[in-house]
Amino acid sequence: MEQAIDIILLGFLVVVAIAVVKQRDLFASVILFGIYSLLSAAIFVSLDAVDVAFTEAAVGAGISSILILSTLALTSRNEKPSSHSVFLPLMVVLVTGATLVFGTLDMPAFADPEAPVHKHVAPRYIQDSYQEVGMPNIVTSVLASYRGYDTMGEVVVIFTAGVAVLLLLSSVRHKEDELSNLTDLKHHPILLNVAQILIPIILLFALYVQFHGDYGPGGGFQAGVIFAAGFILYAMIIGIDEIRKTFTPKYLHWLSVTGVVLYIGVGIVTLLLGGEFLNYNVLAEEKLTGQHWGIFLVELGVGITVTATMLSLFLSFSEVRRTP
Amino acid sequence: MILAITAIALLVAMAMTLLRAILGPSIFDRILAANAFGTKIVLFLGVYGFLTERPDFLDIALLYALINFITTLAILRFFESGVLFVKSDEESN
Amino acid sequence: MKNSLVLSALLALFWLLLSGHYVVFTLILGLVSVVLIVWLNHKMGISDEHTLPVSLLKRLPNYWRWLFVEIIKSNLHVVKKIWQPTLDIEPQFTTVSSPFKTNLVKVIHANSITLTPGTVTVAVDDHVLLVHALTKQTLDSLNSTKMNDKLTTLEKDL
Amino acid sequence: MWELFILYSSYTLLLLGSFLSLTFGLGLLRFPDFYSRTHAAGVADTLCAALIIFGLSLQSGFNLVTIKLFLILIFLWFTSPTSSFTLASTAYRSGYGIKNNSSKRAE
Repeated sequence: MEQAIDIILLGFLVVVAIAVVKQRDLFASVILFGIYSLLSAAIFVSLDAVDVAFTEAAVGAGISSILILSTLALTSRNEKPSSHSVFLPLMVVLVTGATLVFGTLDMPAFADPEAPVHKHVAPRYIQDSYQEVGMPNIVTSVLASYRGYDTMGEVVVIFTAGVAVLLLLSSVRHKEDELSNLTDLKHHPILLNVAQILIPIILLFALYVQFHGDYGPGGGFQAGVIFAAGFILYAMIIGIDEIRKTFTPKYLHWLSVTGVVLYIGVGIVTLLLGGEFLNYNVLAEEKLTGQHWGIFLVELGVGITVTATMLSLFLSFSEVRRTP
Repeated sequence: MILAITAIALLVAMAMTLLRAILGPSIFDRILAANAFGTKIVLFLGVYGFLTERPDFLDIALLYALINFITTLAILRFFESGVLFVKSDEESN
Repeated sequence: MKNSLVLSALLALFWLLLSGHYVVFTLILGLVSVVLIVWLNHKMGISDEHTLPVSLLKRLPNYWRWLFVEIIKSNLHVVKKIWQPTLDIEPQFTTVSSPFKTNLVKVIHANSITLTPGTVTVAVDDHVLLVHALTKQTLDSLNSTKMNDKLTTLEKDL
Repeated sequence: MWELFILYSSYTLLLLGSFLSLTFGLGLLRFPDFYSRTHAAGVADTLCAALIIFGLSLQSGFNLVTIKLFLILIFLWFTSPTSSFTLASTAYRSGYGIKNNSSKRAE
């Protein structure tokens, strides 16, 4: 039964993917891409990867379509017909694909318990993480404690990507009077009222996700995206200028640095206390308390950086005018 | 058993919605379909959670119910600003 | 001030219903979160006492009960139309008067019309809603004064 | 006896909900124009969602899961008419599908 559902969902995914590629109207592609993301979240759920599904849901429903739409507003709506022949790219894709498929022949069967990946560190995570880290949600233990280095890298990547996009956009920014203030939707009474009720709820939900990563799916990445989505809703309906009063660009940049510094700071403190970098055991007398605090602070850093980066991306996209 | 039937009915409805999203013809039909697809996914996640006896997936459904409409608003906003609708094509009549 | 208190209470309730982990640390985090959101709400002017007045909150359940029955009725109508072998619909635009003083009740009116299948609000003007109706019958149900009466009771001394 | 009653009620609600979701899909494909199709989507967003969620909550007993299910329904009923309205009004303002009268806007 579950396998049948997996296959059906994957089939949908293929259909949507083909439709996205075939579509010349980029706006329609964005819409179809939204469906693609909904489907991937459902597939992740059915594969039991609830944390990944949560991330996909938050990013897909809240941020990605909006950022793609913002980008689209800077370019043109229709895809230019390709002028060169499709033969060479097709061959490259076919050869690469064939190589990859050939590679899968050596891989162990799907869900094979004897596969090497299940023999390496996974048993330790599953059997010992509760004693060693004390979190019911193993994914959080792995993400924030065992593989804290990787996650730190990811946060730095998000930060760097944010900085890069801001730099790129600043070079096409126009003079102050030319800035297009995309209309805010304040004059729609329905939208205004519903948003006024929903924004506090969305923000609180984001904090719930941030602080319950220990128990269930959730954590800094998802929470940051949802928090940013709440503010983006605010910016779209109540106004960009209003949100700038609270979140000036400088303040946002400062916030996204704070998150990274908080993460690295935890690592430095553990070094000073005589442990290894990001070994939270030394943070408190009790080993598990130390782990708990370490993960809490690190996730908080992730959440702050993600929120600030996403929000400043959205705001700077809204400032740039389409080049005529 | 009944849960499985519900899940399959939702999948069939998703397939129909998908067809509408691909066929169009206008951009509004596609957005409508994408939106309805979101509702279907919310319900599907709920049913799937019960089918596999792990209802803690509900948080994801809750998240979709809360923020799936943000994209629609974004579309309206870009429409109001006139950036995305300047080039009207097949659906302009 | 009153608005902030009501909002804090609602948000705290929301947190408790979501959380399911009632240990000291999570409860403190919940408290901090609620305070943070209420502060942001105040600072950024997200919602005010007009967004969701307490007196309305008391009357809403009654209205919702009535609306739910309406939703079932109109659903049956649309479902019948969808399964009919020959498609028998007369889609058309029409206007409905919405003589309410407060924005909120006007919003509830517009959203109630959209929530009952067969009618969708298309535009909101000062005292008129533009509605798209699927059939003649849904059109008639729109023009009956029932919903307006209910909403007038809802709006009383708001 | 009571439990059996609850179980069968839940099954009935779920089956009705499944039927409505199929109805919605059919309506979405069958109706001739965009504005009519929004009515079909209304069926899925309101009664179909309610039936399925009521059916599920009967199975879970009364606990936090039930409350989360109801929260989902409340939020759906908040957001879905809003997005339907947004979409329909965007289409109307762009002049889409208003053939017979003079109010067509050339944009």
